[in-house]
Amino acid sequence: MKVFSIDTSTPRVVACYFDEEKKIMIELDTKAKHGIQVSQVVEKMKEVDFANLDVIGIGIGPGGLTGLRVGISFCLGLGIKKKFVQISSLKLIAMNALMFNGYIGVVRKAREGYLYAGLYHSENGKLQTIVEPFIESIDVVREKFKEVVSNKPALILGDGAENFKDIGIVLEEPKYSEFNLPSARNLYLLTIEEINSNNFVDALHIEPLYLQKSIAELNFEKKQRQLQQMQEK
Amino acid sequence: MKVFSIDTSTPRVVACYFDEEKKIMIELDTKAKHGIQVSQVVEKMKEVDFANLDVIGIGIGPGGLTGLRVGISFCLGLGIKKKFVQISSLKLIAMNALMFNGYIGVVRKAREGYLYAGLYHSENGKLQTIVEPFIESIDVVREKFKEVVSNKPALILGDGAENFKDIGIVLEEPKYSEFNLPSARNLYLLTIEEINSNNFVDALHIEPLYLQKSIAELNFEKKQRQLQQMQEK
Amino acid sequence: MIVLGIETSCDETSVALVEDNKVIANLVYSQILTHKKFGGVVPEIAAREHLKKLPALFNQLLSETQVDISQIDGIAVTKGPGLIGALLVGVSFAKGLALRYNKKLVGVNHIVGHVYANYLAYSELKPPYIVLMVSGGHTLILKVEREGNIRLIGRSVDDAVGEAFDKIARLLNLGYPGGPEIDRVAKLGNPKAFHFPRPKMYDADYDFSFSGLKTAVLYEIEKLKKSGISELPTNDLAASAQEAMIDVLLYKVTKAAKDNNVDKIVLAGGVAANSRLREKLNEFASEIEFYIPPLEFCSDNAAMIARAGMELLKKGIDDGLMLEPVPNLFEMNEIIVGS
Amino acid sequence: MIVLGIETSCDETSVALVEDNKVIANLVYSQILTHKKFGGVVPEIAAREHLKKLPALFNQLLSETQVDISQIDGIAVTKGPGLIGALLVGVSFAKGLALRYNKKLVGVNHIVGHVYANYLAYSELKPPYIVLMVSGGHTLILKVEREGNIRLIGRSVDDAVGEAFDKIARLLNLGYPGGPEIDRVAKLGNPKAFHFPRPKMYDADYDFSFSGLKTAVLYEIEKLKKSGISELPTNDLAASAQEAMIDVLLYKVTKAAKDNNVDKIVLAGGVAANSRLREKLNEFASEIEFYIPPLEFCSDNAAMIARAGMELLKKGIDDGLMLEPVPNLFEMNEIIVGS
Amino acid sequence: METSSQPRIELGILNEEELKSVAKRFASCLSDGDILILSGEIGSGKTTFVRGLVTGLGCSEHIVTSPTFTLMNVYSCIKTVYHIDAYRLNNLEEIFYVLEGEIEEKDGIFVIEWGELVKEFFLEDFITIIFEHVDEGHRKVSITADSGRLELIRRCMHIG
Amino acid sequence: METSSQPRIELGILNEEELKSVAKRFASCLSDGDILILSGEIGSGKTTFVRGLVTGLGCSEHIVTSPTFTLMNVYSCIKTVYHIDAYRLNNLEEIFYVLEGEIEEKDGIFVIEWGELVKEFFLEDFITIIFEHVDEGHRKVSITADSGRLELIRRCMHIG
Ligand SMILES: Nc1ncnc2c1ncn2[C@@H]1O[C@H](COP(=O)(O)OP(=O)(O)OP(=O)(O)O)[C@@H](O)[C@H]1O
Ligand SMILES: Nc1ncnc2c1ncn2[C@@H]1O[C@H](COP(=O)(O)OP(=O)(O)OP(=O)(O)O)[C@@H](O)[C@H]1O
Ligand SMILES: Nc1ncnc2c1ncn2[C@@H]1O[C@H](COP(=O)(O)OP(=O)(O)O)[C@@H](O)[C@H]1O
Ligand SMILES: Nc1ncnc2c1ncn2[C@@H]1O[C@H](COP(=O)(O)OP(=O)(O)O)[C@@H](O)[C@H]1O
Ligand SMILES: [Mg+2]
Ligand SMILES: [Mg+2]
Ligand SMILES: [Zn+2]
Ligand SMILES: [Zn+2]
Repeated sequence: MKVFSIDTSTPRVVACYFDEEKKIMIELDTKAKHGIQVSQVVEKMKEVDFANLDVIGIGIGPGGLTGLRVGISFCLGLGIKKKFVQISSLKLIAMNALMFNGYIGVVRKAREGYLYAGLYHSENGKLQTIVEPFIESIDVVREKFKEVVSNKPALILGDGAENFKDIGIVLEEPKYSEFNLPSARNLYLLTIEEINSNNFVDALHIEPLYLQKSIAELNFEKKQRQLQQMQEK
Repeated sequence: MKVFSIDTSTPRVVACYFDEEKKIMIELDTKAKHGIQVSQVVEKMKEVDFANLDVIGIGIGPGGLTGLRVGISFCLGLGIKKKFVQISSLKLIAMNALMFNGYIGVVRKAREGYLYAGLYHSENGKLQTIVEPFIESIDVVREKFKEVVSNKPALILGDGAENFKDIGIVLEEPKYSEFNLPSARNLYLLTIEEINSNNFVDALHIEPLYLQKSIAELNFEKKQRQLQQMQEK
Repeated sequence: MIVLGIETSCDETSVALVEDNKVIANLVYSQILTHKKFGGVVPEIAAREHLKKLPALFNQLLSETQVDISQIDGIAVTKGPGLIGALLVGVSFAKGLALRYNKKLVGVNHIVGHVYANYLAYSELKPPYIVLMVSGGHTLILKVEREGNIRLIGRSVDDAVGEAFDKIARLLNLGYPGGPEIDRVAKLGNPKAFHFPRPKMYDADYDFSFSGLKTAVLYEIEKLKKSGISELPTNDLAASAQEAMIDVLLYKVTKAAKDNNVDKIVLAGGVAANSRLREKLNEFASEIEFYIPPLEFCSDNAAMIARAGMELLKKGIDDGLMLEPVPNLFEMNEIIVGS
Repeated sequence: MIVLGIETSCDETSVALVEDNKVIANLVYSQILTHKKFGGVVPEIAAREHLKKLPALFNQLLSETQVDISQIDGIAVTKGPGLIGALLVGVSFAKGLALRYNKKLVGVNHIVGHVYANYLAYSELKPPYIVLMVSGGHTLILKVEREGNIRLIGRSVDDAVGEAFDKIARLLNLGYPGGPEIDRVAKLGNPKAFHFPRPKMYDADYDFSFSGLKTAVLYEIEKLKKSGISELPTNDLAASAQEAMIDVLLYKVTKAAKDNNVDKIVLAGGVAANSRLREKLNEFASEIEFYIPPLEFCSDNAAMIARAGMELLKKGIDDGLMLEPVPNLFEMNEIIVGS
Repeated sequence: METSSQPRIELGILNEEELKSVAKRFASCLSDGDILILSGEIGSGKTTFVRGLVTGLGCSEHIVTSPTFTLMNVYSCIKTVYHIDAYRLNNLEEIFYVLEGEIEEKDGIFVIEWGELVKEFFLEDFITIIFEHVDEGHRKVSITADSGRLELIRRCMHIG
Repeated sequence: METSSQPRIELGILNEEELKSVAKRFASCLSDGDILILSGEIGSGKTTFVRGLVTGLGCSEHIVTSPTFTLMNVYSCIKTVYHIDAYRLNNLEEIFYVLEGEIEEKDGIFVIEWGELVKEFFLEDFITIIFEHVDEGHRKVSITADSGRLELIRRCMHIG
């Protein structure tokens, strides 16, 4: 089985390829645009037979919208009529702490004041999703986390972690900002997992985990509701 | 600062490059010979200015002797008159469990019946070496580990882990064999660490961590000793 | 030569297969209804819609045409100008396809696409001719000197004419999009009621400026309000402002034709639908032949991108995977050699 | 043309700088003492020693010669035949250097290196000539037809002659390496005491076979033991076995020279030191000129590798980073065009 | 205008040329990462101000066109200028989508017409330029920012 | 000989041609990962056996030469044959160094002359071929292995 998988939800593009013969894992953080980094990753995989992939894995977010769309539309073109598996980009980051026994909170900056957040629990290498990815203000995220974690062991990852020192361990050394980013190996592991669980989707059902309707849409709905209320009175 | 780092102690060649602008991390497991995999890694780093590296990091083992020598002699050629940092290839594997709070034992198969082993302790992302890498028979390794670990939390990594279920957690799912192999990201982290600690060495003082004189040498010494004893009588 | 075209620069998702001058299929999904409720194209929503529709549209193209991708000679995709998020969806999808099917990939300038659209409508059309492109984003005069040589000879130095229509409509409290609204009410008004400036009209170059017009309208409105009238003469204001714009457009484009000894002018873009503009073309009908391609090829579509890309492919160009969209593809004085 | 040479195929670590036929510097570190105590070359120890010595030797080369690497035209490294672990050290080091200094890299066949060593000793030597290479690993007849064209015309189909010396020495309970030991005791024995087979001697080709000889010696020993003698006639056995080998070698190599109308034979390899062999050369001295290069260029060294690599570099060859060592570089009937 | 109570620099009532030349001088007071919000009605001179600004950064004023259609023009002058028109944007979320990638880098100057619509988006301190119609040929222009920054601008522009 | 008490297949006393043809037949009973240890004195026919073996795998017997110098010859026949001579190796550690990489892969047949010197190295079950001198023209050849494997070989070679 020939499998290619990529996540473009952060400035670091991570990708892996594997078949019975070989594994190639690449992480790129060149400050180039996502489109260029994706192409660079592909260039670095010249041993791969892209014409005959069997499965394509995609990090569907949440995360940077442009990056996500670049990665996903690239994969959609690459995988016309192939099978896809979808990878949660937050779970991907949680995997960085797979060996931690306890709760793993992942918090990534969204628009000002808001965080993408997800809560996981790991025990002896088994990672479970406790709270599916959501977007909320820092305070609401804190309350949600607190409720579940209570005072049990917890570790917080992601570029928004500094706000959660009261809830769990936060890695403060600058070099450990690495753990706030996805890794190619963990992408490989999650891709394997999705394949083993037969969680295949087809191209037409893939959608980035935006987690929020565009606010324009929300505003429109709000206005409609106000109008209705006024008419009802 | 332009830094290139590579570990060839296992069938998987992992390498990273970083400077102020970019980070590139590559892991290759193509079943090709180490020499080819090293060259493939370099080919995948065409954005790197190899003529002007400032520091070169090398995984010095313990591990596969041929692979190690390929990586090290390549780096020696690449780094004539440059600064080097040496990375322990077992610590590199221990880093896979950085987020585990407790002891981390790393055991890799050496010649039949023997293991390369090292014992580490991690707490909140701080990894400490408890027992430096050594080579011993499985039973001796077990005793050494038991002594230190007692009944405190422990995790065992490496392709020899299955023998140590009585001492710590062993990841048994096949996919988690990934954690028995080095990763490019952790190579990056250890390289940074060595640089920050100013642990530079020059080319003439780099040596693989063979951990064992070639057995031929040991046999010779044994014979010499026997001869001496006979003469003394 | 068979080319696959992909267009996602603004609010139409489109894929097409074109063989030489023949359109095998041209599928367009317009997002206009999605955006209408917001009062304008919302870039983020445009990008989301493209991503949602593109794979299905592409599948539909394959099944409707029964063309096997192995038969195509290359892939052409709009690289700009346009909304960056929207462009990225098309370009990234095209890259994936190119990698999978090992096909050549060329990035096409959207404007050059509009020019090549003409060949799909009028296969008999031959250079030299002048193109007046008047839309929400662009106000351009292009000179097509000979096959494959397109030169930008004039443009708006500030607001596009469509943008001016929209902004003036806003000042007059008319709806969005402003062009059709102004067109509608102007019919009821007197185009000579107010005299608005015709900026740059008599300048030697072929450039336009529509930024000043909106100010002039604004001040006229303020003056009227101060004068204490009960109701704004909206129809007259709209008619007069529209007249100013159309005067400049027609004067300049016909001047460009005459100066260049060209007797054919192609109109393109949404503003070309303006009824007053079409009416006034008749004044020049004796000297100049006007082409107004049918809306199908005049509004954004992938067939025109495929057709334009074909020229690049014929030249052996292959942008490969390093192709990136360029949202503001124009720079002043740039010569676009589209092929 | 200046070429850097690197040789690590067996138990000598060597680096050299060669300019045309001139050796600028040729540094050799022999591991012989390290291995002697083990009774043979231990591959793992050889590899360790290469890795330990190579960087220092290289630094010494640079400081002794004051040649700046930017001046060199390329890097030549032994790619085989040899011990894989040992070869890998040199090749990998060379790759690193090539990448760092952006230099061309060529892999050199060790045997071809030995041939080119002749030019460093005898710059007047001109093809055509025949080479007899007789060492622990190789028993070969090479025909150098013209500059840069080397053809393998004969070889041992089984054991190398040096190997036969060693194995027979073992049967006779002589020390290691066996060649010098047999040479020594053979002087005290009668080469006609036993008649051992001369396999393939009169075959049409130029190949050798030394595998049968060891068996013949073995059976002779068993026969003698069974016959109940008190002490083995070691000297006679050694002298007779040696005579058999030398007869075949000389008969075949002179035949090769005559058949090819060549009157020059170059001897190379450790067995060329054999005193009986040198003695018997005189029988042919009237018709054939023998060259036995000085030990410095006859034993393994990097200068010969640089010199041979120079020919490849002149042809514009660059193996680049995909160069890999090939421990058994020979295949039967292979034509080695060394340059 | 919400900023009216803030401290401000009054640049006075300016004709078009004066406005452009003030913008040109002002350009030298900016550094990478600065965010300028241009606030004022249709035709009040925002784009005109940008024209002046880029000349202060070594570009020709002609490179500036309305970014209403493409939402963001990028001018590679001595410093990179991101010229954004928030007119068609509905709210701060939209500007987030437009700016997301770029503003993270902080390696340019961000100039946002109709930026008052989306001010809440920025955690960063920003500088607001306010344009008011006076008559057809004149605009009243003033600058607000936090008082420290305002003082720096005052000195840099040699005002009072 | 340590293996004498083990079950064995006696292939009989063979001349050179018979020995090669038995080896050729035997080749078809092998699969990837198999390890053959050739045990016998100098000149007892180990290399000759390998010559026969490779012909059974579609190669010419001429590709086989003594691997004493390079320690390992690799023949790319229908299956890859790793031909190792442990004669110059001192012990099992040395063979570990020679085989390390290759044996991990298990994608070939390993034939080791003088392999009895290094038997302890292998965890894997291996097949031992024992060569004994009879006279100049004949060798006694037998096979030992664990009894299951031996039975399979017996059947494969159609022996009693
Ligand atoms: N009848 C009309 N008279 C004047 N302007 C009109 C008329 N109908 C539409 N427009 C204007 O045309 C513009 C839309 O044209 P079009 O659909 O070609 O633009 P676009 O898709 O934004 O541009 P582009 O082709 O450059 O991507 C709007 O500004 C609209 O107000
Ligand atoms: N006087 C001698 N007579 C016969 N054989 C000799 C003599 N001296 C050395 N030898 C043999 O020569 C061989 C060593 O030669 P040499 O050093 O050229 O071999 P090598 O380095 O193993 O081979 P290569 O050059 O092929 O790498 C040994 O087999 C040794 O027994
Ligand atoms: N003093 C002035 N400053 C700026 N613009 C002026 C001035 N006087 C007249 N104008 C005109 O007003 C218009 C301002 O338009 P523009 O800068 O595009 O405004 P905005 O970007 O704020 O909508 C231009 O046509 C310009 O020539
Ligand atoms: N029946 C036989 N089987 C194998 N070899 C034989 C036989 N009879 C004679 N010989 C000879 O004995 C020698 C065996 O050598 P070889 O196969 O190299 O032995 P080894 O590899 O065991 O040292 C060869 O010269 C071969 O021709
Ligand atoms: Mg403006
Ligand atoms: Mg043999
Ligand atoms: Zn268009
Ligand atoms: Zn040699």
